[in-house]
Amino acid sequence: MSLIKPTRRGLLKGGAFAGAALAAPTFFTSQANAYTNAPSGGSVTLGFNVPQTGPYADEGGDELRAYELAVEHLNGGGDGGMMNTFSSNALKGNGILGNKVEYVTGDTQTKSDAARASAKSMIEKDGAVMISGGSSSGVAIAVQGLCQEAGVIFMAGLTHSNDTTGKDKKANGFRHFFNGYMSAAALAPVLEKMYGSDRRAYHLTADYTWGWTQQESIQAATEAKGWTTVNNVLTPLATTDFSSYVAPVLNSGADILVLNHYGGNMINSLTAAVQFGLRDKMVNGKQFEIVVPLYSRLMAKGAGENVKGIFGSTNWHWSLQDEGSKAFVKSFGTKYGFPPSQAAHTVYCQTLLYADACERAGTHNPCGVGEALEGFKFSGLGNGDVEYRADDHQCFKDVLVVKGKENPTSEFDVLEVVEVTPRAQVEYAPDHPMFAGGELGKCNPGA
Amino acid sequence: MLGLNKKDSKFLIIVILLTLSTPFVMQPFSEASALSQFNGGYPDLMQRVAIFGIFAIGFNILFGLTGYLSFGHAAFLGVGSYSAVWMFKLLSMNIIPGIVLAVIMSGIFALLIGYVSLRRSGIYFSILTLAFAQMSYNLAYSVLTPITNGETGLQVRPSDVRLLDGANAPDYPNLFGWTMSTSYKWEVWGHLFTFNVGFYVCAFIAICAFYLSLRIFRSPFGLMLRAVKSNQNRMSYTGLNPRPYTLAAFVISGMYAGLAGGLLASMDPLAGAERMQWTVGGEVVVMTILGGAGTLLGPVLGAGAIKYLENIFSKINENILHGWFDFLPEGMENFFVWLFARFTGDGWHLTLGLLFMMVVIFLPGGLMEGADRIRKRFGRKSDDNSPSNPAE
Amino acid sequence: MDQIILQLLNGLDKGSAYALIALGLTLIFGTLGVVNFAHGALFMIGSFCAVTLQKILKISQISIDETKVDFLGNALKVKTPYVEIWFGEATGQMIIDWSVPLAIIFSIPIMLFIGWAMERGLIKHFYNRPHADQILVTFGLAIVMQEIIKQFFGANPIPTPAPDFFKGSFDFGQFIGFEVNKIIYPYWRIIYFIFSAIIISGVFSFLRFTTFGMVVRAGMVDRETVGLLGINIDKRFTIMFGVAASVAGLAGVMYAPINSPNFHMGMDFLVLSFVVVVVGGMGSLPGAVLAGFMLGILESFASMNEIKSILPGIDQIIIYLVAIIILLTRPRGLMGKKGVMED
Amino acid sequence: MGILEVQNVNKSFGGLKALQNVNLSVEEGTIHAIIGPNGAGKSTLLNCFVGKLMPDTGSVLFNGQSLLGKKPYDINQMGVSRVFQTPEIFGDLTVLENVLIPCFAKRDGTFRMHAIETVEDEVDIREKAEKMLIDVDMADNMQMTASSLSRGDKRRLEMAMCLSQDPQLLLLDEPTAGMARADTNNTIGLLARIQERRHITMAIIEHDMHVVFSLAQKISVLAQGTVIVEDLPENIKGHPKVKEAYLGEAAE
Repeated sequence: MSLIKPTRRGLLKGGAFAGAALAAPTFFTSQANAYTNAPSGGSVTLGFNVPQTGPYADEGGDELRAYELAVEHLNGGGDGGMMNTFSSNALKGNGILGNKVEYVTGDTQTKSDAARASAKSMIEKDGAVMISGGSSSGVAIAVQGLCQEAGVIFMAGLTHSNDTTGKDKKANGFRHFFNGYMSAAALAPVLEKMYGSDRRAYHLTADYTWGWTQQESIQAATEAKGWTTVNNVLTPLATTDFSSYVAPVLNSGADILVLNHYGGNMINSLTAAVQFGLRDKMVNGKQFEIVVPLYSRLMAKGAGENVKGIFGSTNWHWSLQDEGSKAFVKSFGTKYGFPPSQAAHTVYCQTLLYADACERAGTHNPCGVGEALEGFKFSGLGNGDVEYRADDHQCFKDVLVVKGKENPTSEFDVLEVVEVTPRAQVEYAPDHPMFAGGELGKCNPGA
Repeated sequence: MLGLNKKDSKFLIIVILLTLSTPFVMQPFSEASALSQFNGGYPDLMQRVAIFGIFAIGFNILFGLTGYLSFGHAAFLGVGSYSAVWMFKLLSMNIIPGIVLAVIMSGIFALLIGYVSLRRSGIYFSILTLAFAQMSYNLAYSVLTPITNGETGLQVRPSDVRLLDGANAPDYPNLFGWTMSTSYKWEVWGHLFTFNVGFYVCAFIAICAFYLSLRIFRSPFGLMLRAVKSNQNRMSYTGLNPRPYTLAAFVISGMYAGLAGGLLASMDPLAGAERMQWTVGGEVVVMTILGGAGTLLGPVLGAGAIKYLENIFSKINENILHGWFDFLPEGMENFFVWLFARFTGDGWHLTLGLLFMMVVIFLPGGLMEGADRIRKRFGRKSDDNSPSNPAE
Repeated sequence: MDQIILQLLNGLDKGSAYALIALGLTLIFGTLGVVNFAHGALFMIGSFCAVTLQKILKISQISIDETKVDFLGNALKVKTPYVEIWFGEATGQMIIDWSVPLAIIFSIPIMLFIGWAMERGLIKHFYNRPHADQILVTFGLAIVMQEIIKQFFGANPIPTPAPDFFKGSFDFGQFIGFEVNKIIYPYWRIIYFIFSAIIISGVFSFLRFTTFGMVVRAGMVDRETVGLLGINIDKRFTIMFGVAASVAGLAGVMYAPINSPNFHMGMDFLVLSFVVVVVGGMGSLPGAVLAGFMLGILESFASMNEIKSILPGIDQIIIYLVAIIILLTRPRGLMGKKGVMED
Repeated sequence: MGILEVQNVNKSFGGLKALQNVNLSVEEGTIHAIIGPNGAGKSTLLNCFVGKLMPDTGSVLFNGQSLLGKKPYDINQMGVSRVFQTPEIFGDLTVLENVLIPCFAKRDGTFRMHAIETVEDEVDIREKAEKMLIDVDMADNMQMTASSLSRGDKRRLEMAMCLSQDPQLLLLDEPTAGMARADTNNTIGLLARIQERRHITMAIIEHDMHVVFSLAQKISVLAQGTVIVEDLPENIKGHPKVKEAYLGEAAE
């Protein structure tokens, strides 16, 4: 196992530190540098801010593993993973811009407050020049706002809300993960194909921003295919027993149930829906079906057999057979003994993309890095041909439509890929009404 | 000094000196040493310690003096934060209007909630406050999103109105142009000390808050509050109406919470609904009891301890542990890394839980009792001749 | 009409979980006078008894299947549970399938032991301490318990399905004369309700009809006098703590198929169960049960679309709103006694 | 007309009639004892004076003003203080603070925010409290925590607290209950001294005949919720009705 030494403020490690220490005490302000936390002394510090406590701790743990792997690869360790398949050849395995990559970790607790505190400590104490991670949109948007103010780059982790690159987009923030609109755009044609165009859908939606944007997207996309929406019921985030929301569905005249839930909510609502035997019923002369628009394999596992045959979308899945995915699964699986999740994949890509952008820009300056990322087209990272759109810093790539596997061969074999929806089909205009209202602003180097 | 007797004046001066020297106190280790991981002298943590110190000082006025255990003070923290951010959005990025409104709004909320909740006592009161706080949290997270921006939290945007700010006003919270995030760093002998404007604003307000609480503790009003805790029946039959006293204490502590909320938003202009969750209200209970309920300085120590643990322990990952135990043979290194990893990083909650249990079991009076015991042990020689206190 | 009956069933079902937890909490409070914030954690540990048993039953022999490959392209390791090897495939699968009901037997001694250990090791020292100290120490204990579970089982929920036999749902509407599919209700949830009714009546009859129970009840009213009669009430109270822990544990075991267990499910129930207990009146067993069912039913009704369309977000706050209204109109909850926990 | 006039007071709990047409008049400046066997309704009656219980019918007048429906603290502010059967003091506070509180209450009324002034600066109040404690021979214990006092000292402290308010009427609920003979005599001495110096009107509920006949200037005998006799002490001793009430109790 390759070890990276504990992180110090890079600032103090080099010769500048020795000089300052010997000389008389000097005052200087943070404005002395060209940008916040400019690395010096041969190392650069990245901050990985993931949930380590609370309900999303396992996803956070998987993200952390992927970050460790990415750092190892960047520093030239291991088998190089997706660095070998990445279309850009700027990365050489000698760190970033010759600086050895070090990292610090923190706990977001899946609370925007705690996440910001943790990110701040990385920026202020540890001198992190980039923050990445997160497992919910609320946290991602909060930390993105902070990074904009502090003048560091934010490479979002798992965040699916339209708002992250919609009305809350920021010049210093970049999202590789897909979003609610893309989920809907990819899912709707498959659903139409499978279940027909004359369907009546009942939505159960988590009562917070992510749930609303997701529901809005799905409703629009399915109605465009001829479906009608019978009802949309908002469920409190704290709900653990969804029986009272699921029970009325059967008599509402709907023949499809859409669960706009994530994580624990998704597991519990899906379990309740299956328990009520909804999928065994015939309504309007059709088989009753359930749809879970955003799947996470780690979470789907918690629902056990209930996911079988249920459609949803995902950003990436380990069973993909392109070279990039295969290389990533191999190096992750060899190191940890199990395949990576989509959260692990997206943060690994984000770390590589950041490093690559630094190399191409020749600086860690957020403005330079941002410029290098904007409009950057690449492939070989497991999602086909991808582009970081300059207008909103959203990555556009193929989206996977998946369904719960009927006959899993192992405990990781929960989902099967039904269709890889091509990028063109999920793209939208930057001023699409679901994403309107925000402005990117100007990049902030902090100094 | 300032209407305090000699002993209290000395106490206040010590507290002021301690607060002002926080950048040194919390940064004891050299940057190059392996222990620098335990340095906490960076702006955000120092600000948080001061702010949660204010929160706990205020909570102590209610809980420490009257014995009424409120689980709902998080609601006032949240109200304070939302009010402050709305002021930043509507009026000015100067923190003064934000903080003033935060204190006023939380005072109004505390008056309403307190008026209803204080009709009951004991655990019935606790559950009433808890219910109010959870209702506020649930609504702020969902239905009230137009006001609170729900899950994401209320943020300032470049497009905000900000009536009072001119074209050249800073875009970040400031005090008459002095931005809260401005820091001055001082490197000396391998140490790095950070002097942050925001921290000193918090520290100044915290000292004022502490001074006010000191005055309340020493005042007839404080005496009446202690009487409420001791024997409400006797109080009634002594011609005193306990209800307005407790309500006043509730409102004062609610305003302290609002002040803390306003300051949180001033240091970092975002107000999240999580601030209203009962766990945050529980956190301040823990801080107060951990430090020593009813003591003046205890709650501040408790706040410091919890925030330090939260921010420092959660950042110690296995990688860092491997660095520490590098000198050991492979097998032992892995064992120690495994062992320590249970309590740090994603295991920091376990450390927190064990800490509560230890303190409550062995130090019922909180950290202040621990400090007292240590002082007694080391101070025995000099105190041997002095007559012992009959009350003990 | 059918919707109302449906929500009534939901309410009874939710209520039975609330009532069971509140019952255990009240037993502890009524006998020992201790506010146990770790009670939710006991419920959680009950659920994890089911998970553990399932894991034990699934301990497998690993054989290599050369014809298939795993995700890394190596030969697939096939796991065959030992129970399937020992008892034959069909019987073995059936045993695994029935792991949740089996866990009931498995969990009782474990929960009794945990309850006994908790009382003797920790709670005993807190009888004369302020309630705030009791709350804090048991809250600390709850965090420690859930973190330990997290270290062993991870943070994600673990599916623990009910036996196949109970899958599907019962057409209750047809049974009472409605159209087909109007009111259907899952078998397992019906069983949960019946199970909790049995436990609740079991606890009540234990307290009412056995000598042991009568002594305990007398001790709840006046501990000193019972002590003066030469009866070792402390020992009985310790046993009652174990019983209360078992009630919470059983509630947890049976709840595992309804919601996949995770390490923080205890905290989710903690606040709620305290609200239930306080609404019922501290120290009143019938009050706890009554309040549990009442809040369960009200919560279900509040989530009806018809009601949500008039009062949006009412389902977010209904429990707390009801608690506030009840506490303001009935100072000591529904059936509380005077002077209990008022200082 | 007496300082305390009780007219036709009735109080029942469920079916039980605790008080029936009670009439009582306490003369200003006297010590008035209310005696009676257990369960005669003495404590119920006392609770009707201080606002803890509301009589079903009848009136309780203090200086001509009705006490009914008033809160205990308002009644106290009118000049009625009460000493409890088991001393009710502020156990967590020091002895001096225990006496300071009634002094503040006397000066400032039921509620007043003195959040910024310090107790130390309230020289007048402190002097008054200290003087009061010297009066009851507790000057040495001023800085002790009240809960650590002996039972007799607690009782004396409670009396000091009540007296520091200069009440017009002092209600005492079995002031010597559970006391040893020596302590009882001390208490009798204390009460007699107070009466002599301050001429405070007192109403005493008492079991101990020794106390009653040492102190009382007038005695009301309560039995089964009614006042059967109200007379001077010397007339009570041999009164047939009193004998009957007490013997009747013994015979049951």
